[in-house]
Amino acid sequence: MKLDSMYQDVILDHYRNPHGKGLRDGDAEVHHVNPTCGDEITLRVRLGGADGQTIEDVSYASQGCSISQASASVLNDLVVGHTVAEALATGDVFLELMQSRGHELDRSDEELEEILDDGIAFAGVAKYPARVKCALLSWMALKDAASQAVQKEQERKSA
Amino acid sequence: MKLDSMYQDVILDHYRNPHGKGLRDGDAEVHHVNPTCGDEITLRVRLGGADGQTIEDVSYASQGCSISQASASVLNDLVVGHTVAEALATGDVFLELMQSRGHELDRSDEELEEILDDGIAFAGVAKYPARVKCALLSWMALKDAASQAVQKEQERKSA
Amino acid sequence: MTSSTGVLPGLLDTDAIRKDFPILDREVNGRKLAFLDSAASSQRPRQVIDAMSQYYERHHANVHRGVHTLAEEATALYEGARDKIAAFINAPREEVIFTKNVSESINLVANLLGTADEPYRVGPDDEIVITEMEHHSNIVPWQLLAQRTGATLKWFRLDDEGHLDLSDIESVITDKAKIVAFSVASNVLGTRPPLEQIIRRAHDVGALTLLDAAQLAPHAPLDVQALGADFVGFTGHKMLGPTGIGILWGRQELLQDLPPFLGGGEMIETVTMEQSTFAPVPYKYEAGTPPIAEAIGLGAAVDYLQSIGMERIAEHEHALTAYALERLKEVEDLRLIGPTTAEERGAVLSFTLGDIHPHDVGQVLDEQGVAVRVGHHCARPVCLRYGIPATTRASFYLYSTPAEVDALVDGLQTVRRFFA
Amino acid sequence: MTSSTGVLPGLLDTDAIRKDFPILDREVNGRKLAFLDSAASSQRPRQVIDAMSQYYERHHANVHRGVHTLAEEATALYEGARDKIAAFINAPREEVIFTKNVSESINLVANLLGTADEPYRVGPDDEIVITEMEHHSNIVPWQLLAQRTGATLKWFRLDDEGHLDLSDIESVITDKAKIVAFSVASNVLGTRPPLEQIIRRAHDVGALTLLDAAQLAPHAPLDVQALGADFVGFTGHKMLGPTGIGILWGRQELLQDLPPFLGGGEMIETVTMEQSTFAPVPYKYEAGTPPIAEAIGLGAAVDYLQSIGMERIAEHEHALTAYALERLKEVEDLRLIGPTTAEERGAVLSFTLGDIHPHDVGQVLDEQGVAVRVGHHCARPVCLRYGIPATTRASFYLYSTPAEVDALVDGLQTVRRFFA
Ligand SMILES: Cc1ncc(COP(=O)(O)O)c(C=O)c1O
Ligand SMILES: Cc1ncc(COP(=O)(O)O)c(C=O)c1O
Repeated sequence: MKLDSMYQDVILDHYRNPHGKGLRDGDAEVHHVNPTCGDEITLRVRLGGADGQTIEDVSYASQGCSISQASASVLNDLVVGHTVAEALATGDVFLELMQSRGHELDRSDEELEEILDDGIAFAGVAKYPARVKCALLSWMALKDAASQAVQKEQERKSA
Repeated sequence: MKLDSMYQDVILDHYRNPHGKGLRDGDAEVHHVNPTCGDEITLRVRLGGADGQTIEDVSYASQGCSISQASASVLNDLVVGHTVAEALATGDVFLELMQSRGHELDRSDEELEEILDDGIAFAGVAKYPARVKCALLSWMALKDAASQAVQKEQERKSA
Repeated sequence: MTSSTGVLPGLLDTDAIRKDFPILDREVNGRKLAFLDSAASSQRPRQVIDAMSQYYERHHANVHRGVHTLAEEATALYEGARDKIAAFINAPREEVIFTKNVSESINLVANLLGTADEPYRVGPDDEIVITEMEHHSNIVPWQLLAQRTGATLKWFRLDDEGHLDLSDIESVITDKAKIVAFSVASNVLGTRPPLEQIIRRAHDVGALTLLDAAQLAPHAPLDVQALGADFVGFTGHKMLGPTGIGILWGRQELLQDLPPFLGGGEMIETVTMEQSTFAPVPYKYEAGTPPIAEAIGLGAAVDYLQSIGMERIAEHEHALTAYALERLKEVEDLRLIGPTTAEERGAVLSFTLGDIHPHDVGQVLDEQGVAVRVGHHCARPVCLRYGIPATTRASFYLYSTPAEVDALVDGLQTVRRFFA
Repeated sequence: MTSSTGVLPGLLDTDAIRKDFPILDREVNGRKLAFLDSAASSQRPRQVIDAMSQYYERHHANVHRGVHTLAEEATALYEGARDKIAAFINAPREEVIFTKNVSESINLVANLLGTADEPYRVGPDDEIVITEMEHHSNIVPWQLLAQRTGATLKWFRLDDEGHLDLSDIESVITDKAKIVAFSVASNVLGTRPPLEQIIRRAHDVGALTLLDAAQLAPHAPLDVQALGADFVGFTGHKMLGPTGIGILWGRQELLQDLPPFLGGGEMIETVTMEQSTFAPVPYKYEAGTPPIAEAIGLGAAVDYLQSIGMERIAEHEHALTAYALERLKEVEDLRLIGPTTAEERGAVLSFTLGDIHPHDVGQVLDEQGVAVRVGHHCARPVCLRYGIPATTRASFYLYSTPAEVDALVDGLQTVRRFFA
């Protein structure tokens, strides 16, 4: 069944057992909505580390389909413990994958797997334009929250 | 040529030598416009007679095509010297003719000719919907002006 | 009962009807298409598609201002379409205004009330009344009007069964109300509220009424004179017509009194640089080149609907809805949102399926050729009211069949297995 | 010179092109149709008609909110059309808004400026600048805005040759001006005003600019980025596309800052009964079900135009205009209104013929199969300016031929004889 390419077991697993779900303390909080379907996410980022540039936690409360839930869970796996710059770079690669519409990318599969880990399971979703937004919702929220958190950090420093 | 049914000699004659054209004194004046083509007419009605119900003069200044000019001229012939009620009745018959779209009317040709005189030359115009409005412009103006004049007359009486 | 082998009473001859709809022959994902999304937009019969193609191939020119043959033909076809639609809703032709969709029809009225003179003008002390059941297109225009004028927006609430709660009608519609706008058939719940009661109360307090008939006009007879409202709007693409066209019906005296909305060609009487005067209705509200081919297409759609008969269409959908309500009971964890009997609702069935998100339900159904809509259906307050993020919605029309209901039920069972 | 036996340089292969336009084969009153009324509305090639029919026969569903296959196909086609139109005018896709016609595009902007916040809001001390050459659709919306806000409407005048008189540009566009709106090609005179000079002055005083490109987009390359205006509007039915669709292009930052216009489905981000937030542009300005088939048709029209090439189309029309200007000189008592050389004008020729009223001219031409427009062409101030009640207008497009110009000239001679 063609569907299996979208609903890979990895995705269904993350959907059933989402990693890092729930709202915990954070340095910035954003609320994003997918107006097309009403999916929503509230997402918080907590920074730390020596230079205050490491993502120590991403916590979230969300409502949405399996794809958007699983994507938030994978995001949590991929970015916690990494610097903001690394996380955003990972997000860019994920965006590339999602916009590929199932076509070949410039990167090799190995490279993709190296960067996106479980995230490569979303390759099948890229063939369904209406679902791409579901997969990207948490990543858009992360980008927004991270940049707010970084800005606050800078303000704190320069204050 | 099919055109000859619209541009009958009678119509072209009235167009070239319009009867009663020019503005003279009147009891009421109206200005009507055909928004479709910009044809315009300023028309005045003067009432008189024993009961003040006879149309003594219809004078007008107008700008428009041969059909609207000829129609105003024929109108002048048909209504001056008649009572307002008679004039409006004639107008109704003319309207019937113009809305016939070239189909048979209930009235016989003789009856029509009796009532409309030169006006029956407009039968051919009825086949051209865009031109019907041209033919009716002066008649609409007459209806409006006559009712205003009658109203003034009544006000004058009851004052 | 597990399938529709027996014929249901009241059904139309869908075998014949479906031959007119080329798209219904399609396969999707290798399966026969079961199109259960007509409430979002219906399909078009060949007669409508052909009417528009023929217009473009033989008769097109801009309307009204021409004396040449094509211009006269185009004008006659366009105005002939207005006559057809006027007859369809039992209105004089002057009261039928062509818009681009019902959303524009509603916005048009909301805008007029913001710029009108007394007694129509909506001001800071006035109230605007809608309901919790409305489509966004009958909410947002009134929110914008309230914001711009300082008026207060009020609404009827929904009860747990999906009916409007009218118990407090006298405090919701007070003599401060200037306009009461509501849907005569909900696109999510299928609910058909008691029109007369609401219209009577509105008129008692001197408020105008606008009916959103987007979900009624395609499915049942609509007689605007009998309804007694002031404005009624509906939309072409939901009733076998093309996209790009909607209707606003309004009482002529009212439309004549109200100010213009969009300005431009077609809607004027005479223009100077200093000022303009406006054409009589309906033209006063039709600025610019109108949707000519679309009006002609909608005229053909109305011909088609009338050749079947609106009463017969309503019966057909009623039978299908009753059948579907029965069959959906077989699906475990399915929760229907809105009234539970076919008598109380239109042919629109919204539901949730356990905690499987509607997006996922819709995706797996699509894989089986079953097309349903998922989401909040542009009526998010309804979802908020029932504490659900979204629903799956199946909707029927004159071409829908019991076999398609069966395909839906089978599909839902597959969904449950898939996400078990 | 009395006929077009020699081929003019710059002409397109109209034999090939005309095969694509079914309507051009028509007879009218027993004569071959010479359709010289494209400025009012163009005809459509089979490619455009077919794109719409195929859409309805194979792919239709409502756009954006569906996960089912038809909804995805419809959305891809609709958004694909936006991409095509964006490329056609060299704009990012987010800046291309679908409206119902250019009249709506202009009204949309006029309405926004009435409800916007500073610095865009038009108030009682502000000025709105247009020209005497405008189509009613670029006059009336500004008159209405002026009335509603108390702002002052000003305009550039026409000189005797049909050019805008810009000698007093500094007193017409002062720093009170909030918006300067004008046509880049007149639909009566054919005049193409010096855009850069006007736009530069407007921007110097901080005013926004709106260009009415209804008569340019169909006929010549249009690069909105190069023009440097803030808004540009045009209309589908004049450029081989369907009725029921227009375009508003606007700078993204600007559109993001400005308030919404029509409210409803599609244009929202999230809705509660109390308040709503709005979708990003272009969706913020597309309330309700959009003109889906119409956008797809316009996309196909743009494909067609580009397959010929806008430069080549401009050349073709230029050659025809030059030829027609020469040939019309043969007609006694013919008075051309507007610029006298092909260099200074588009392919639109307005004229009077002695004191024969244009209605009569048009009627007698129609009898010979020649379709021209007569009247004030929705630009009555131009007629007032030149002291004429109306004009006869012949206009050309990519399918027009020298033989049709000849038919016009012959027809005009017949008109003169008829009313002699
Ligand atoms: C210069 C100009 N502006 C505006 C319009 C109005 O176009 P539409 O009627 O499609 O809105 C026209 C066409 O009639 C035009 O020629
Ligand atoms: C009840 C109701 N009102 C309004 C609308 C809006 O219709 P349109 O998008 O054609 O303006 C719809 C359809 O989506 C509807 O179902």
